[in-house]
Amino acid sequence: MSEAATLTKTVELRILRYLPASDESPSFRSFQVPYSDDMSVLQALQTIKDTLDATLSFRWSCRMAVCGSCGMMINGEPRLACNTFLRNLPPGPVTVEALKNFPIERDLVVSVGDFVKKIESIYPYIIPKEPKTVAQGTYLQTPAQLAAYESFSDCINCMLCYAACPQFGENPDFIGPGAMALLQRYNGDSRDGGQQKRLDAIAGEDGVWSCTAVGICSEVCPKHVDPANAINQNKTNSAFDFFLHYLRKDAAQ
Amino acid sequence: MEHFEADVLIIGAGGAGLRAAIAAAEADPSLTVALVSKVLPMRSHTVAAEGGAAGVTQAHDTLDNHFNDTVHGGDWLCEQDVVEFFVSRCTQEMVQLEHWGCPWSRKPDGNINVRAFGGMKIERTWFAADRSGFHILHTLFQTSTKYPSIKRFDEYFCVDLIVEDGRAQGATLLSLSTGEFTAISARSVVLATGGAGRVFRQNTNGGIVTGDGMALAFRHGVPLRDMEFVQYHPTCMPGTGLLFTEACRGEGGYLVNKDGYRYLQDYGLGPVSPEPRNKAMELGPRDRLSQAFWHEERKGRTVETPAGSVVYLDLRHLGKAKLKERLPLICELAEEFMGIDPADAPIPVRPAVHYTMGGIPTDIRTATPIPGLYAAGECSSVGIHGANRLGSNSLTELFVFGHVAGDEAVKFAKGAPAVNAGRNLEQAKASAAKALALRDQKGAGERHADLRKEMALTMEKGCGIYRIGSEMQETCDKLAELKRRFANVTIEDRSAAWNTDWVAALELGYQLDVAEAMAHSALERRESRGAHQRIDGFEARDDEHFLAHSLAHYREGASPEITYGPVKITKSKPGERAYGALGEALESKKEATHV
Amino acid sequence: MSERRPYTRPIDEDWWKKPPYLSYTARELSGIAVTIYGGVLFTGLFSLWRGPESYNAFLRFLQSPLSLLLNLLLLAVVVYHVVTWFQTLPKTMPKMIVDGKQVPAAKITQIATLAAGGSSLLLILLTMWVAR
Amino acid sequence: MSEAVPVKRSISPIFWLLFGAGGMLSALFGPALILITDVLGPTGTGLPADFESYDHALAFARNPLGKLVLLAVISLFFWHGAERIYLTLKDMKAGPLPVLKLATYGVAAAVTLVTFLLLLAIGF
Ligand SMILES: Cc1cc2nc3c(=O)[nH]c(=O)nc-3n(C[C@H](O)[C@H](O)[C@H](O)COP(=O)(O)OP(=O)(O)OC[C@H]3O[C@@H](n4cnc5c(N)ncnc54)[C@H](O)[C@@H]3O)c2cc1C
Ligand code: SF4
Ligand code: F3S
Ligand code: FES
Repeated sequence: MSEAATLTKTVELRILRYLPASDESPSFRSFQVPYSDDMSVLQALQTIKDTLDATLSFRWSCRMAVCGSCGMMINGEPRLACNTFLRNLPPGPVTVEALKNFPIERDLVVSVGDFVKKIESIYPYIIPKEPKTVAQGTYLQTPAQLAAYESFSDCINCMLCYAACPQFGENPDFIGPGAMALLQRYNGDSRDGGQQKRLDAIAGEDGVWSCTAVGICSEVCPKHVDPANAINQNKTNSAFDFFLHYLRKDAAQ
Repeated sequence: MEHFEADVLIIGAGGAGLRAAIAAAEADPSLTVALVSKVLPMRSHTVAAEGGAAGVTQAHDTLDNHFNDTVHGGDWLCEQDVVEFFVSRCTQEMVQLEHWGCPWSRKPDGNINVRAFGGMKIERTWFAADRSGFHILHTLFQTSTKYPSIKRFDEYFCVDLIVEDGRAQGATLLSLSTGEFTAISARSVVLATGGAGRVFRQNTNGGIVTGDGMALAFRHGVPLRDMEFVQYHPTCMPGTGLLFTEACRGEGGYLVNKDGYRYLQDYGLGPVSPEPRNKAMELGPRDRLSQAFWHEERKGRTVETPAGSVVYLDLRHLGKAKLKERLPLICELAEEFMGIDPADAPIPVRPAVHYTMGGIPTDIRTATPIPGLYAAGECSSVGIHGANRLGSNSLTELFVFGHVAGDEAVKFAKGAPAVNAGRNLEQAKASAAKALALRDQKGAGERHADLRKEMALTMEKGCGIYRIGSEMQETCDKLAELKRRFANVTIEDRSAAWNTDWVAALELGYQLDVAEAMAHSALERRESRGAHQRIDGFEARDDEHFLAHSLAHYREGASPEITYGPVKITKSKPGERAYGALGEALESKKEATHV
Repeated sequence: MSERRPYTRPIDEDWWKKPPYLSYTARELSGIAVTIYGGVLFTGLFSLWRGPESYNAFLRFLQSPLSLLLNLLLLAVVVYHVVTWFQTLPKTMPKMIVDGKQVPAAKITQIATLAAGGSSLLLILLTMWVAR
Repeated sequence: MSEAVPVKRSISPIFWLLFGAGGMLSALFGPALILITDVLGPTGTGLPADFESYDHALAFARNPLGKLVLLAVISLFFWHGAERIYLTLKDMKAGPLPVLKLATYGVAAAVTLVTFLLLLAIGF
């Protein structure tokens, strides 16, 4: 059975293209793609690449909304291409652009280096409260203690929240919602004792204090991580810490 | 060309590569570890694993049980000394991951919870809801940022290994963002590049699972072992092939045909019971379940859909609350991708390619035949999966053998003489030139996308759940034709930055090599064992001739040559591989004779 | 030389007046109403300090239909402030876990809004009772 | 990772806490306060006709508790608004940041100070 033959309808994709070798700046190009009901935007892009224009570049891998590669603006909203289905979009052309607020490397591929550095800056690993050797076995952690941070550990690093956050748009140095979700993932873990270190890392103007609680980050998050909670909760923590840190022994420095 | 000198080079930053990198960094913090990945590490395909990882933890379970389940499951094609070592190391690796923060699901008292998995006698699968691989990968990646000696090369694509003076000394990388090449010299190299499932059409694998590392080693003369053993997972989404984890069945899901009948009872997996029973019915091993589907399809008891015939995975009786707690990702997948709420309706499923049992052969210390070259994870064949992998053994494999690989690579690096930087750079330049030549070749207008489709189709046809000699031969011929046509490929995109057209073509080159190794190994194995099932007169297992590992040897410009190597049998003599009531009867008989 | 040349798009200067950000801007601007009320009290205090004449003029203004109208408008905006304030509340506090499960944000908002309505009502009743 | 250089602490917490206190106070009692002082009081609805008379008001402002209430409500409501208006003006790019700060936090600080002085001047 030839799949293409059974597809009579087509859908128009308007894609923001940018080829650094030849283009001064990005511009839109339209493609007519054979349409089927169960098709995701990612599949439409793959169809374009395989049959219409092999030079179109975009990131993807898992196809199941878990690897976090395929974030892009679809009809102006940050979405994962692999779990955005054409049948759920309003009729008419579908606009696809690179994730907002990030520099475009090419077509739908954006720069991710800064984001990775932000993740690395918040000590994203357990700093044990009570160190244990492997021979001593696992830590105990009740389901309630797990629930305290579990949702923050669901972040797939897709950066959609960054594309939605206007304050990140204004200030690219802002640590941003996703990294703060990761911070809270560790700060809320009963096994961890590194809270103070992480709080110190985000006390600056580019840390939590660039967030104005817009809250859209949580609305666009495909994994219901609620990064807005992570960052605003830590605004409270950081605010109290602002006064408490004078009382600490090491306040001198 | 940039030239970076490291002590240990690790290619691949999935579960195996990250575990190896951490082990290397811990073994000797003064050594520089270069960690290369063609995607950001947390995008690696380990992220997609759902069900969990095996490690004996319950008091009434034993290492022997895990050993036996693994060896039976692998239809006695396992290296038994390696399996023994493996099962003894699983639990400590799970504990280590717990210490690093992996959010394993817990019992009310705060202890680790385990779930049942196919082919396992006793529950021993550690899980983090149904996002186990995701949590493991992110835990490992985040933990790896703690070690200053790990220098990452994210979004660098490996185009070739550097083998000099008879030992591995580095690799040639293409930076995806710039299109420029970098040479890395190192005193030891670990391959951890994952599987090759994308050579098949319907598969559960991510786009990056293209067998690169296997092909790289293959082309440097390392034979690929047991490549005919490709695992079909019985419960996948028709069309996309996306996976519904075995944990669905571990939690008590049913498989029913179009009449709502639990058909597995007709295939030696009974008796039927409403509650899940280990090693019976839905908790039989994957090869058996996929084979049963095939028979149902032949009998006309499946349902036809545009994406092929399907049976149903029925989870309704588990109830909404349990589904949301234990299988949230599955609910999300079914709802978002198929518009089905598993609490209300059964999910249509069919088998799809899932896992490559074979790969780069290594010894128990993960060493490959090339000195200084190690391999771990799905790209390797260390010998624990045999002819059929048991679900949840492969995640644990990543840590047990990733850890060993890291340690061994450090040991080798410390004992090895200095690298030959000059010669390495020359090799890298030659490899780069070759890759560039592909990008810029005039070709004859052949599109690699078309070749890829044809490859996936012919692999599905010839090397599917059941295999026939003539069809396998057709597949071999087709692959040879595709390789010829590959020389005529014209790449549309000639630019440097983020040229994914070019990279996809390079990957296709790897895939064709790996596919050939699979098809030829399959054709030559004239018996049925584990995931390799023939219906052309070789329906039975033939221990006399084929209790042996196949080895596919690369031949430039020709199809691979297949030879065989011995299988290490220590304490489990090949016996009948039975599940369900029959399996239990066999086992009690065995226990009785032991007394 | 590298061909890599990342393109940084100009930021949209007017994002704050477009959906979906408009509701955020509106929420923030409702803070003006709170300040205006602070201003009313401040004016009252100031006139009180200046003496009876000045204060009575202030009181007469408060009694005027115009003031009543303006104050009802103010009230409406402050009620909007109350509602949005408690919509944001679940974002600023630690996740509430009851029986091992997370309490949904909507639930927290609902309870807090009810509590705020109750406290306002209580204050009015209390004032009436004391001033009786 | 090498130890990061300690980040320079932002002084935003001071303004943010004042903003939060004002926000919470106004959320809990704002509607009631408006109704009492600006609607029910002046019109004598449900309250005595002389509820807000000069004498009553003066007595309230001379009562220490009354002083505290007035200071808290007036200043915190200004600080609440100051933070929000400042950030919104910043979003709107309405002018140089120092000017915006003066127009918002500056005003709130001034009002706080004057209120304090007025409450002293009114006597006890
Ligand atoms: C959907 C799904 C579910 C699964 N569920 C389970 C389960 O429940 N339990 C279980 O035990 N197993 C499961 N498995 C199997 C298991 O997840 C995989 O075998 C395992 O994750 C493979 O890990 P890896 O580290 O070997 O490779 P991967 O995680 O695939 O990583 C490969 C790495 O190599 C890099 N790489 C590859 N080629 C190149 C190149 N040319 N240049 C540079 N870098 C390169 C990639 O970027 C990546 O970082 C599942 C598999 C799938 C597909
Ligand atoms: S918080 Fe959500 S939107 Fe942001 S990176 Fe994580 S998963 Fe993506
Ligand atoms: S959208 Fe941005 S401003 Fe804060 S609440 Fe989310 S990070
Ligand atoms: S392809 Fe992995 S998230 Fe979309």
